[in-house]
Amino acid sequence: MPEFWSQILPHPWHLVAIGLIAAGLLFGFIGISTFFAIWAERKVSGRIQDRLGPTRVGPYGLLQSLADGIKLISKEDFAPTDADRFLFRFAPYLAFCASFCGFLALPFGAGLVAVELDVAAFFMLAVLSSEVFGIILAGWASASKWSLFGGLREAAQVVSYEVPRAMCVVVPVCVAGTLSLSEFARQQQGGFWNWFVFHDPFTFAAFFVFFITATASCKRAPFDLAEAESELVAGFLVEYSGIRWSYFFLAEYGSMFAVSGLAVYLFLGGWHSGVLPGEPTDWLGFWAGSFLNLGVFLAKCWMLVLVMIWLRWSLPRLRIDQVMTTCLRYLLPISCVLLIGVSLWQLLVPRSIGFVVSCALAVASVAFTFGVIVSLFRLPTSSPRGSLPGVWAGRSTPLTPR
Amino acid sequence: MLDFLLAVPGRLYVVATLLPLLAFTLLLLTGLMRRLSVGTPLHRILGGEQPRLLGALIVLAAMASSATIGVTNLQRFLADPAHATHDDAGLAARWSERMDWFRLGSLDTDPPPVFEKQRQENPHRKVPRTALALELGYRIDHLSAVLFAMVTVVGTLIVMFSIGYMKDERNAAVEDHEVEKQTPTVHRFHRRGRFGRFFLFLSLFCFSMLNLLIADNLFQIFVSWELVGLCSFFLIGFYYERPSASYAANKAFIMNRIGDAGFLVAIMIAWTSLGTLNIEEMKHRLRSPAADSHGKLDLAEQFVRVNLEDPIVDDSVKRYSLPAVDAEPGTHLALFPLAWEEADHFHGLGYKRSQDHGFEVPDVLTFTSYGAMPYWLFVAMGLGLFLGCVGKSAQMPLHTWLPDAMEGPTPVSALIHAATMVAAGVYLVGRCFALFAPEVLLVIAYTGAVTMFVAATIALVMTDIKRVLAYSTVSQLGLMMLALGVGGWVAGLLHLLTHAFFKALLFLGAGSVIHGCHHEQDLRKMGGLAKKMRTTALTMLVGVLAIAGTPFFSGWYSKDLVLQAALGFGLTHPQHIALFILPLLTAAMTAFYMFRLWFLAFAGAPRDHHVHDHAHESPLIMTLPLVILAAFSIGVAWGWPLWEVDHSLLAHALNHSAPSFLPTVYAHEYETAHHYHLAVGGAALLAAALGFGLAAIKYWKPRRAMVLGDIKPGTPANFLAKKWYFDELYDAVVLKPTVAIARFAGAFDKRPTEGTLAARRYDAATLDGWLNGLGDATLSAGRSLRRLQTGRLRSYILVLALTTAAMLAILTVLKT
Amino acid sequence: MTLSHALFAILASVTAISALGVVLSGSIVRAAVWLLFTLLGVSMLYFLLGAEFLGAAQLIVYVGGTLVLVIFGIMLTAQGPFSSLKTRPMEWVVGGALGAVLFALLVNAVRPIPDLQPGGAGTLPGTGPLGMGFLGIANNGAVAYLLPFEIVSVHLLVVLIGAAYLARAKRHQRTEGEA
Amino acid sequence: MTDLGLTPFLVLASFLFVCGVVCIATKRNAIGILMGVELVLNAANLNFVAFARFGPPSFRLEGQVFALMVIVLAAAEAAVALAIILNFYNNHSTVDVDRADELRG
Repeated sequence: MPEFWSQILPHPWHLVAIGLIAAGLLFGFIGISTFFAIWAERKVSGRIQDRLGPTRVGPYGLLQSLADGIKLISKEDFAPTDADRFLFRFAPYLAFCASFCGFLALPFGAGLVAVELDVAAFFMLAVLSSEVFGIILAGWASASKWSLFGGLREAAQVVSYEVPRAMCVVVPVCVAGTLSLSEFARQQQGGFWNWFVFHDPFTFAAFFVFFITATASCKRAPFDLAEAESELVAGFLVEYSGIRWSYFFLAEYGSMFAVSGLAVYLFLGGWHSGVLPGEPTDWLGFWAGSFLNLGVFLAKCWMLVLVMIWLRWSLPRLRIDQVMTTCLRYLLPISCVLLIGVSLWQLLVPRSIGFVVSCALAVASVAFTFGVIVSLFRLPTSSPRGSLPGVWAGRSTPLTPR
Repeated sequence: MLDFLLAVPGRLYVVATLLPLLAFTLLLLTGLMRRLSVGTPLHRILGGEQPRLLGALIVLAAMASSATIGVTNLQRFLADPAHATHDDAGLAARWSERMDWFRLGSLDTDPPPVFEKQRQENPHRKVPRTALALELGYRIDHLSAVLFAMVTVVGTLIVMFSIGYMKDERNAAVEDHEVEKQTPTVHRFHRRGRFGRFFLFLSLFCFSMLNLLIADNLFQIFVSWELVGLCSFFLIGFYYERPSASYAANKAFIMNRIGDAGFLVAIMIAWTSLGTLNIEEMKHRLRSPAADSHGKLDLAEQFVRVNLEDPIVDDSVKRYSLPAVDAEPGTHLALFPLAWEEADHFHGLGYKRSQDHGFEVPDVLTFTSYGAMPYWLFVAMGLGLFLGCVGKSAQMPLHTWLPDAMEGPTPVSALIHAATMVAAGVYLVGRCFALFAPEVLLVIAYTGAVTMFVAATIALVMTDIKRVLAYSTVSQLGLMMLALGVGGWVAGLLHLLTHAFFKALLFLGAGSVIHGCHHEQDLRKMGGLAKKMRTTALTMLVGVLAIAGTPFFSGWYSKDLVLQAALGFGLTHPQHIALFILPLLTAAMTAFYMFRLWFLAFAGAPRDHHVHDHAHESPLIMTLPLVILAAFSIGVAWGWPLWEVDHSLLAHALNHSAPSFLPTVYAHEYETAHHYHLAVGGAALLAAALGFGLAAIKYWKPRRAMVLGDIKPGTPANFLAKKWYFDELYDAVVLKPTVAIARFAGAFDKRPTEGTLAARRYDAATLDGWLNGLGDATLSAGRSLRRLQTGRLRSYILVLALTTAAMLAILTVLKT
Repeated sequence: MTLSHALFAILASVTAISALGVVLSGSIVRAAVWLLFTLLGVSMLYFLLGAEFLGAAQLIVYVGGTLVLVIFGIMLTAQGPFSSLKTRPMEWVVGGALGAVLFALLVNAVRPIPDLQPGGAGTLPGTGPLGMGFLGIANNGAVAYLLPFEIVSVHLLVVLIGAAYLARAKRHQRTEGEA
Repeated sequence: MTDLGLTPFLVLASFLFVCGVVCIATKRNAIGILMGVELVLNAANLNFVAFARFGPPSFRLEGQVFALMVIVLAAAEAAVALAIILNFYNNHSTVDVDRADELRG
């Protein structure tokens, strides 16, 4: 790629061109991902709540997001009278920019990265943590007490969750000895037992802690205290409407994908499928291999995003004090222990034992996942006609025919 | 991790050093948690108000592992093939490492390219540093390896013994009758048992001592040195409710501080003059190399004294030259480069003195440049180092703390005051032996001799079982110092080792007696205990025989070597013959007071029936260490043939790490010593037999009255019983004047109404008046200046910024 | 005009203008937003200088930590949404003059320093050498920072405890007062 | 044509420093002063890193280490300063530093 552009453009300009193309691609990726993620969110929530979800616009309601977008753009763009106009308008862009910048260092395959940074993991953490500014400023600038509460909560929550999240990132970094995400992927190639999540019990636990903190820092339910429509109406979003409102959603879905991508690199083998040996670009050529890598990486990202959606519609929202307690009294000490544990493991445990443990962990996890999937597809034992399943089984209700 | 440790065998020593620290940290943390969690289940789990045994077991386990590592690694070290081939680089690579703890950049910023080349050829070669760097490092040689094994083994046994001895401390409430005796206002004193605290400090102590042994630089030694002193303070003051104990702890601490001040001065001199604190590098810098590329040097491995050439030609380069052969020695000491610019071809000093043109010292020192320091400063450095050792090893005149330190629990006395802490001083003299000027060595020898003699005389009349042992320790330490001072390096350190074993045995035996007699320490109330405490009596007899110098016991070997060295020195320098007479006298006295102790305690008829009736043998956990130590006391110095003192295996091992210049510098002394060694052995044996005979006559079946009889004032015995009036002397010379000055100064501060009449008059007329005037002046000045202080932060910052701007402006103007 | 010149010009003007914004803006929240851009600009300059780790550290500590704390503090202490403490005109004059003089002097002090050109590789030593330096395992001739590192760690611990204590002391008293 | 050199960075750092000082000297809000301090520290840090890049080889690590220490200490300082400001606010219901002119709270 760089060679191609350097042939047709003089020295500084080919770099500018590459930068512009990368930015465009990333913007497109975020847009399209959000487009489908919103559809998926509505579909999944519908199915979980025993509804159908969107069906009307396009096949399976796939174009629903487009219809929403058109509606949002055509809405009136207004701000409250007391609001700090400039900050009120500015906040959504800030939030979106932060989430967009996170993708700069995220590779999509071998060599498919906008900026190859040696400190990519650290950089992503840093940039994603500044998304909170948009939220706080939005909350403050709206001149509404609900918004301000939302912003304050967000500030407290994000600053607190940043600590265990960063420590959980350090856990696989201890194993890999690098902060470069491409290097992470390179170290996890081959079978899925090479993935860092299965490296030892501590990284295994760290993956889950990281996922919880990542969910919290994307302010997804059950940690969406900044919006909390039942208490704060809609928190920092109260006064927003139209296209600015949708920017916040772009930012939220963008950062969901970004943290999922980070988790995939840190724990789940990056762009490696876990079944095929070696580096696909080596034996398939650059283009075919990269397509395979991109596909595998996106599939893993989508898996994690779907889990986040699943969690959102399954778990009740926590109270703000519970959120803070979870972080400071449980996740923080746990992540400290994990960090110490993984350091000791690296120092003390011989390679052979480590290999056996990681194989055992990998096989057990795969077996467990498989078992869960099988149980999902097993037909439920049908209850007798007219009676209700679950907790209502055997009880008389107004619905049961006498 | 295991690979990392095994890659360099010396690293195991670091592990063994850190294990006691780990135990310390564990105990400290659990103690902290217990304190923080009062009233919760955690508190109950951690033992509640009753101390748990587990902590002691953890410490024991840590120490036992350390001892295992210490002993096995000693074997590995002795079997290292590099000793035979004299492969120093290989030895250094396997048994030493260092890292920067803090570094202020080097004197020259980059190592010269020569070193890079040399390192490419030999990767193990360390780039020498003259940088101002505080380092952490370890270096194992025969001395530290052997001492490490000794300290860990003795430490383990003492920890084991303490588990039995300190049993009372495991109760939730302990009654301390001593407190009631010493402070009349307190009745029925109760406190919580301090079982854990004891082992906490014990393990920290072991860590510091081991760290001191493996350290390769003076700074690290100094840190451990202070830690050792601190632990000793805590342990001596273990029963800190007793005024006597807290007084003794303070005394030990302050006496040691006096010595440490000297040590610190020595470190500062070394830092500024030599640019390094690493002992090996200091040696390299101070002593001439053995040979240069032209052949062996006249001044091989000696201090080279030079004169500053006059007139000074160039400001940035100073020239020094060797004085003529028969002229006065020079005023400066030459400091040699840490490495030669060209390793294959360089000039040392003094190869051909007629053609030698001396050397140049540049303004900025590098690894490869010569240096020079005033000779008196070098002597001061040696004296400072030795002053530190004087404090720690309880030499005259700082010896008074050691007998008072017997206020601590007996195992502590055994650990600190026999095996380890006091050994540190002797060890340091041995380790830094190459850094001492001949004048300093003479001071060391005389200090040791006088200490030895004085302490032995005091021990003759002491009646407290532990104090006899304490003075005996002081005396034996003096003997070691004497040996080192007269060049008997191996002899002194061998005696340090053997003494550690039998003195630990004697102290633990005394502890067993005290434990069996329910904390009765007075020899006059004992007697006839041999029947009741068979094991203790027998093992103590072994210790007594060893210290008295009975043939084939370990003490015999070391003592004979010391006396040989002393005689060799005395005959070579007849003006110093006292250095041989004094130890011979002391040998007789040692035998006398040790047998006196044993006879009084174990032989004869019981003198106090109350004590005798309740006496009992100690449990196995206390007698087992005694038996093991007794075995060591007999055989630790054996070699083959058994009757040849010179063939002790341990002495041979130590001889490996003896400074290499000893045989050349002390050639004549050694020859004389070897020539007369049979005579020395005979004399020593005779002296010991004399001491034993006198003790047997007087104390085997002593008359009751004689033992109990009070010592009359005015007799020599009273003089001895008052410990040569050292405490009184210090009291009169230091303490009283200080207190008087303090009172005098205090009188200034008294208000007219509270002071005495004289103070009032003095005060009102002079000082108070001045002070009030001063106060008024300050007040009025403050009143007028107060307006500047607006209390506004921003105006302050404004002024600050203005000042900065003004200073910058001045700088700019000045520059142009 | 090379690319680095252009990038520096953009970043420097962003940084400088937003620094001016911090000084001049009347509303404290606006000042915080300006400060955000200053910090971002400085962090980008670090990236431009090749100090990637520092740039990221600046982002996570300053932007993600310190500045959020500052805004948090503003929100806790603001009496109304637009409360601002106005600076008097006289102070503006004095401050401005002082700033101008100081800037002139500093630039004058900078002038004699030669305009050094970058030496060596494009990026500065990264995470590895930094960490090794902190652990005291320095290369030959380099400097070890184990002791400063330890001091900073202890300092942080003390600050953590101190800040927690300071922040909770009052609340404690008030509950006592209420009780 | 010469590449980007040291001087522009030093000038920019001086400018940041001056802005910080003026900010400290003019703001009445305690938090504003804190921001001024951050500006000053950033100016110093920029100098450190610039010298690490352009200075002699031994600075390459040192400059970064110092900058890192400053960042860490700045975070600590901000935490303590905020705690103090909150305390002050609890007592006086204001963050005007001109009101903080007594030694006893």
